[in-house]
Amino acid sequence: MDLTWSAEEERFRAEARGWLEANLAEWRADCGGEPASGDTRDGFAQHLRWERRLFDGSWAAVSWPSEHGGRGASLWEWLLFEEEYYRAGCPARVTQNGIFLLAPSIFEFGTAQQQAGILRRMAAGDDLWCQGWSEPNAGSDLAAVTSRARRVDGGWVLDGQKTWTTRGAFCTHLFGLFRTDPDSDRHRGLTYLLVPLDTPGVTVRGFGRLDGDEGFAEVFFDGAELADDAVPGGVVLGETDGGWSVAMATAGSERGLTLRSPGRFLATAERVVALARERGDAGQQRRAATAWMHAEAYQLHTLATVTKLAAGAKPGAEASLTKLWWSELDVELHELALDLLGPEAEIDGPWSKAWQFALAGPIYAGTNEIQRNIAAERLLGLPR
Amino acid sequence: MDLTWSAEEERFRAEARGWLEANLAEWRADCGGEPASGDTRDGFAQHLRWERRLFDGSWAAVSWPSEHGGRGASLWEWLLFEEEYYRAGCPARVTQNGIFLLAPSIFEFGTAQQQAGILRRMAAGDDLWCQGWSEPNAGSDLAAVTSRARRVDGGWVLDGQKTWTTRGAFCTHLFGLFRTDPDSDRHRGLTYLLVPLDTPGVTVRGFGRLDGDEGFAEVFFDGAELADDAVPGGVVLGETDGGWSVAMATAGSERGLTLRSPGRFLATAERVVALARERGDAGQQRRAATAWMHAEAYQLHTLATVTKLAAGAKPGAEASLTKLWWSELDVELHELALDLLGPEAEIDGPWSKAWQFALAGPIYAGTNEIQRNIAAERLLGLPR
Amino acid sequence: MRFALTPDQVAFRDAARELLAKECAPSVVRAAWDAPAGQLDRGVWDSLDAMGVLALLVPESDGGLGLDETYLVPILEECGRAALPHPVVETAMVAAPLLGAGAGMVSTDLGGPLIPCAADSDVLLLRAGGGALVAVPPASVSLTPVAVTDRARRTATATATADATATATRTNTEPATDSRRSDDEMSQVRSVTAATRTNTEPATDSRRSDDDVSQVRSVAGTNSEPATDSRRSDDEMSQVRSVPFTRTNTEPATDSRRSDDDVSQVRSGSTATTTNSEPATDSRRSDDEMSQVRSVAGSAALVTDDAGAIERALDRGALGTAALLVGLGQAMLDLTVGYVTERHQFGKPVGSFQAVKHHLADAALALELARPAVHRAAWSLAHDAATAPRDVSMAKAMASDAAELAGRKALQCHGAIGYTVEADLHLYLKRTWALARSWGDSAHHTDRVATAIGAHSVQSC
Amino acid sequence: MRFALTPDQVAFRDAARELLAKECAPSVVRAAWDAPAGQLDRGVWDSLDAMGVLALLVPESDGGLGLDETYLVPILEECGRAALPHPVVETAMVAAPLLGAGAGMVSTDLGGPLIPCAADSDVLLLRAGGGALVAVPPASVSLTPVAVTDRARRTATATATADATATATRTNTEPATDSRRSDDEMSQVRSVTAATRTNTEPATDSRRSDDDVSQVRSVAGTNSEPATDSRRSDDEMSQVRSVPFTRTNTEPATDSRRSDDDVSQVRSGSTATTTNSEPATDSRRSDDEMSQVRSVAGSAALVTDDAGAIERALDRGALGTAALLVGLGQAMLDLTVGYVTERHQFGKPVGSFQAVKHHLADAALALELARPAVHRAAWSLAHDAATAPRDVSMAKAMASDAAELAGRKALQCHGAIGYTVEADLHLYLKRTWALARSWGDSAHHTDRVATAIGAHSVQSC
Repeated sequence: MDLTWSAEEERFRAEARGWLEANLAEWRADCGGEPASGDTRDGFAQHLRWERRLFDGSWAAVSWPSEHGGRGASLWEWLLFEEEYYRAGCPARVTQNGIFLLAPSIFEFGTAQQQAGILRRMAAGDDLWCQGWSEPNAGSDLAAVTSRARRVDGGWVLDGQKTWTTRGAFCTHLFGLFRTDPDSDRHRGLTYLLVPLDTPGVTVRGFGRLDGDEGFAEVFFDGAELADDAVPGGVVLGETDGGWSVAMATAGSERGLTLRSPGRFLATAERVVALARERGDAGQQRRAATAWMHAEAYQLHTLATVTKLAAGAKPGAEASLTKLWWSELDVELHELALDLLGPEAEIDGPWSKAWQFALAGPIYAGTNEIQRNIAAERLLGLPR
Repeated sequence: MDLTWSAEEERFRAEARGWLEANLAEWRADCGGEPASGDTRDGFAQHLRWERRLFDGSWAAVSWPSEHGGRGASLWEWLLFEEEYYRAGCPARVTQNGIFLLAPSIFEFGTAQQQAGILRRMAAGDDLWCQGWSEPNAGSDLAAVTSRARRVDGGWVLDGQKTWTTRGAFCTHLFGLFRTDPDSDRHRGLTYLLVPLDTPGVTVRGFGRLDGDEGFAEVFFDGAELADDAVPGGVVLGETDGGWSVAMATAGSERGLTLRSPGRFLATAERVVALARERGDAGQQRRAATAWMHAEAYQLHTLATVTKLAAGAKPGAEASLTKLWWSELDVELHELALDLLGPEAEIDGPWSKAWQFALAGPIYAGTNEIQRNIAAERLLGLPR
Repeated sequence: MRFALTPDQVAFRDAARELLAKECAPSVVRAAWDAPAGQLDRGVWDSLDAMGVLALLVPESDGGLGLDETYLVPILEECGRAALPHPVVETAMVAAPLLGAGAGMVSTDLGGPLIPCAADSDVLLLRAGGGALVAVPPASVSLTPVAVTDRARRTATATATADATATATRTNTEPATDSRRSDDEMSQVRSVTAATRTNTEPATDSRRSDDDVSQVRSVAGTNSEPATDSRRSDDEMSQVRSVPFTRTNTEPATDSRRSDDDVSQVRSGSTATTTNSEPATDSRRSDDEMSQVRSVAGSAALVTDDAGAIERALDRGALGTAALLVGLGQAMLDLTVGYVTERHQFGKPVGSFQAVKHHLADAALALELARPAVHRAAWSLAHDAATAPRDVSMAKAMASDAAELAGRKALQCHGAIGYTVEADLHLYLKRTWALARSWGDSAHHTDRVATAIGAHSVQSC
Repeated sequence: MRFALTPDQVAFRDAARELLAKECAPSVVRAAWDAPAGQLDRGVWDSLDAMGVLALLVPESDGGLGLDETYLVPILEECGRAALPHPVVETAMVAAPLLGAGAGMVSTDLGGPLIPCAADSDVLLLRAGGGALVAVPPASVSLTPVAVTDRARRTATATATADATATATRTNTEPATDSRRSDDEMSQVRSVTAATRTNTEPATDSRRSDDDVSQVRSVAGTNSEPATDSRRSDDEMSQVRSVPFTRTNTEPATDSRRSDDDVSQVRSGSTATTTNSEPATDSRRSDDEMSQVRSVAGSAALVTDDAGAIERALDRGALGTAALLVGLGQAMLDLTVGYVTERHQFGKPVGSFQAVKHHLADAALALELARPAVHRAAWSLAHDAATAPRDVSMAKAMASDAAELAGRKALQCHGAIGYTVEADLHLYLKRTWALARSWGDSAHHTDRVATAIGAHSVQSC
């Protein structure tokens, strides 16, 4: 057991901190005031400029190999980077669904051509990827997907509808599951497709999330003709009719380590503690310490997980526990912040906005009800 | 809306208060020190003397007609009596399972002969009734009862086992469900029988509850021959093979108004508030106020319920909500008390004992998981 | 003892429910979100006025219904259930007993610094400060476009002129010998209100006559103490809005618990008066007192500097808000029950999953037990019970908790569909968040109960 | 950075687990409930001693293993999992670093006024009071039959003679010039311990030699301050036991939060020293200091009056208890998983109901996140990190909460079967309740974290 960072890791941290502070200040100045939410059309454009800065500094995807735009950082360095990123107050990543959800699957299932053609453009923000899992009748029950892709010469014809597609209205590409075997049901006969949103027959309609931002989209496919080479290396990720296992790998990323690093919550916890010091009563200060401990425990748990991964272990069903913890921690932190603000909480400021975002945590990436089922069945071995 | 008590009700309250204070003091003096728990053999005997005092003063079952040993009190007066009973610090009723669980069914389903022969002796503590619902494999799932009664000339032959029978080792009679139609399953073919525990072939074994008191018993039936006239008016309550509906009426009482009157929790809340004032921090004092409000809300909710019952309404599935509320309130109150006592809480004193008893609340009378199902299905109309 | 609504109270409540179901569908609430200032559809508001709801607490002799809180509170529950986008608590529960009938639409900062009101232009503003309540008539009130989470709530502020006048009026050290202003001044206030109302008043208003309108009253200063105005300046407000992470409490409490002082500070500086808890000996003002309150001033005028009256106004606002919250919670529960019954996943209704059942049973339980607390507090206020402040605080604490719980459960059971502005849920949810923390939040009222029941040791009070 | 047990640590823990599984089955825990004083079966205790667990923190040169808390804490988790009915935290975690190897079985009132220990007769007692720690040797310790919820815990008290001697020794105003007692005195203390142990020492003890036994140490007063003994008298204790409803806090805190002063009062009067938080500059005492501590007294003697050493002893006790709690929670979860898989109701395993799954997922989640906090605190103590006190408090708060939650869920999922003394669950449950509130409860440690991370405003500290 060694809970100290090496000199090299500390150097990495210092480099990240310096770069982030300087560039964040420059970007903010560049925006001419408080940047808008990345989930609005104007804000998205501002945030893309931030993403470009990250890419230019090789910070867009630190753990990727340098040929794809990363810097080959270890998982430890990635954690440090994330910690510094949120400590500095950097904005939520508008490219996250590509970088944190799709990319791990591309690394695992993609061909060399796909990797070369997709990853670097993703890191650079040239291609902007949104997730096409959910459908009006396939939310928690992802295997109920009915959007379909019919094989034709040289490509696929897509029909159906995806929805709750985060930032879909601002993105250029979609990754998602389509039923390619018309006689299949549930999780068989699905294919993981990569779809440029400018494919003829694809229509995107943005709509308001809980906080009013146009953060969601519906994507309609009306006989959309998707050519096999619409994406470098081909539009099928993994095997035709074998999309479920690819999707499950992505869903694992979503719940696990990469989507919500501890740094994000440590930074929020520090801010809540400061707010409690400034205006809380003793009960609220105690709640702040509890929330801080929960964030710190998430950090410690992650350090233990990374130790295992670094030793070659595979992430497993523990990811369900992780998802439960960070999503409920996020609600806890922001609920306390709102209680501290009292009647001023309803001003639609950063805390209020973040509270509304936090409320999505127990819903997306598999509802917490589903996660508790998974934890009970796969970790504790309770009967289905 | 009128939230005041009439002069007559106030007179009733004053009479009850005076009688209870005087007699409680006498009984305690009579016990020569702190009475033992009513769930121990010695304590039970002491508590029977208290029960006898109540009966002699016509306070054993205030709402019953006077011919059965009550005083024909209204539901309002019953509430006032309960409030005064617990405010004075009177002990939990060792006769409660007869008076509050069996008696309502006797009033509803019993013949005049049964009523005359059973109720007064019950109120007087001459017959001591315990409940025989649960079996080793029929807990929450009461319809899984397998104890059986075979019809023979002039009576029944009983076989099987009941368990978790509260104070069974000290009682004289048992009421319970037995399968009388051997071809039936689930809730059909069951009969509600009244069984003297000295019937040959019946064996009772007391065992320790969580708090160590011999508060539970197993009751074994090995070809026990129960004569039809073993109980005045006959041993079958309601129809043969029709015991389920009788039992459900009793279960309704158990969850509802009569088992746990608000007075009990108001008194505990006052004691917790005093404890918080004496040794709590601000956070604990806030928790005390919350718990007090929850007790007070239960009182208010009960006043509304009694208003409806007094106007002729029947108690319904709302009883599930009531049971959830008081059982979780009781845990809340005692958990706070233990937190206030801190490291001294583990001394096996009144608070610690009451805490352990409170923990049974979410389990007995239908687990709170079952109650939540009932509330969701019958009150909210959610699909089964 | 009879703890149930009377047939009259039920009839009145049901009439209000029916009216709201017809005239305040979710589409009406949505429209209020987008209405420019002064162009709010006030059909349902005027209907409620016509029904007498807004002046329900005003004596019949003054043009009201002469009823009490046990009638009004169940109606407010219905207003909550409909997410009514108008300041009905501020107007009917808080202002009417102070100002009488016909004051029009009223907003107030008693419930918090935000002074929320609807997007209408003729809003009379009740402001607290320096131990007094002042009224700013509509002509001197402006709406500022502060973004709030629930956009059916807006922020009204007094114009600089009104503030200046208010201060000037209140620094006049001579007590007013005549409590009524001249007819000239009266008609000035009245005309502003009337002019605005002409635009929006629907023909269906069968009750309001010109006579009623002429009863619109504004109020004058009868108090000679100089105002030590502790209200937050606009500058301070904008600072709060832009940097909530870093705002410091400029007057730290000596005790780290939120003390009564602290909270009354939040309530815009009525420090001296809120903690003064002289028991009210009469729940209705005498005619003498009424006429004193109705005296008229220029553009901002003293309503009262009676600590007991301000305390009662705060209690009425808190209780009215508690009633709204119970209604909002019930609406969210009902919406969700409907949704999970329709919505299928994994081949069966979502509502058949035990986890969903238990979530909603919890919400039902909390609401079922909060409602009697709200009704009891209405009775206590109406009968001026000694326990009224405690009972109001219990009602607000329990209603806040129950509605917040119902909201959380409702959103979770809706899943992604609830997490959009296209579903109606958010209209109720955002109102709930705002109201749960207005007029004192759950912690504040719980501490008030703790004091009332003696849970606080002498040292910690 | 590497946050995992080393292979050595794992091997040691697994060996302890195996030993405990063999020698500390639930039947052994049950037997401890009924064992008369002095007749406790100490087979597993002696085996742990033989394995070196009890002297794990003692330097090798002093007959210990010379290892640190990162080795001991995972073993204590296993002791919790087995509900070991012996004072292993008091002995191995608290006393060993102060007294060295071979002190025998130790109990202490540092964790609360109850001085819980096993039902054995040769218990050395560490007591806190007046800013000092004193040791009462077994001959002067008596067991009193105070009923506690977990009857594997007993209450040891010093005999009146010992108390008198302690006071006498400590009121001696001359500093001791020689820190060692005479051989005579030494052998007196030793013989008492040895005589008792002869009865119970199993033949399997392959390690302890007579030499080891001769190292049993008692301690002498080197401090000249008169003791202002603030310990609760026996009279006070019996008052507490008989009338818990009415006990008043005789020294009300000026701040209503449980202050540090308050808690150190609960910890038997080490008021002056607990709040004195001089940072420890060295986590191991120097040999000089050690020999000073080991000096011998008559029947009660000063161990240390160094505030930092007492603070570290409190931290070790709290962390050791946190480790026990995580193990207890895990044991209850495991028991329950087994039970709900076997038990059928409504034609299927109880564990297939979603409500039961979610209860147990919650318990698993809390334990899964508390465990790293406990391991980290072990590392912080072992490395004398500046954050060690904060880390220990975080560990104790989270472990207390997690174990209590696991207990509640376990009991609920067991249903009536768990609500009997015939099922094993209660053995773990009652230990959990006791330990969660010993060595500072969750609220106390949370407040300590709040102070450390700056959540308290200056005014409220």
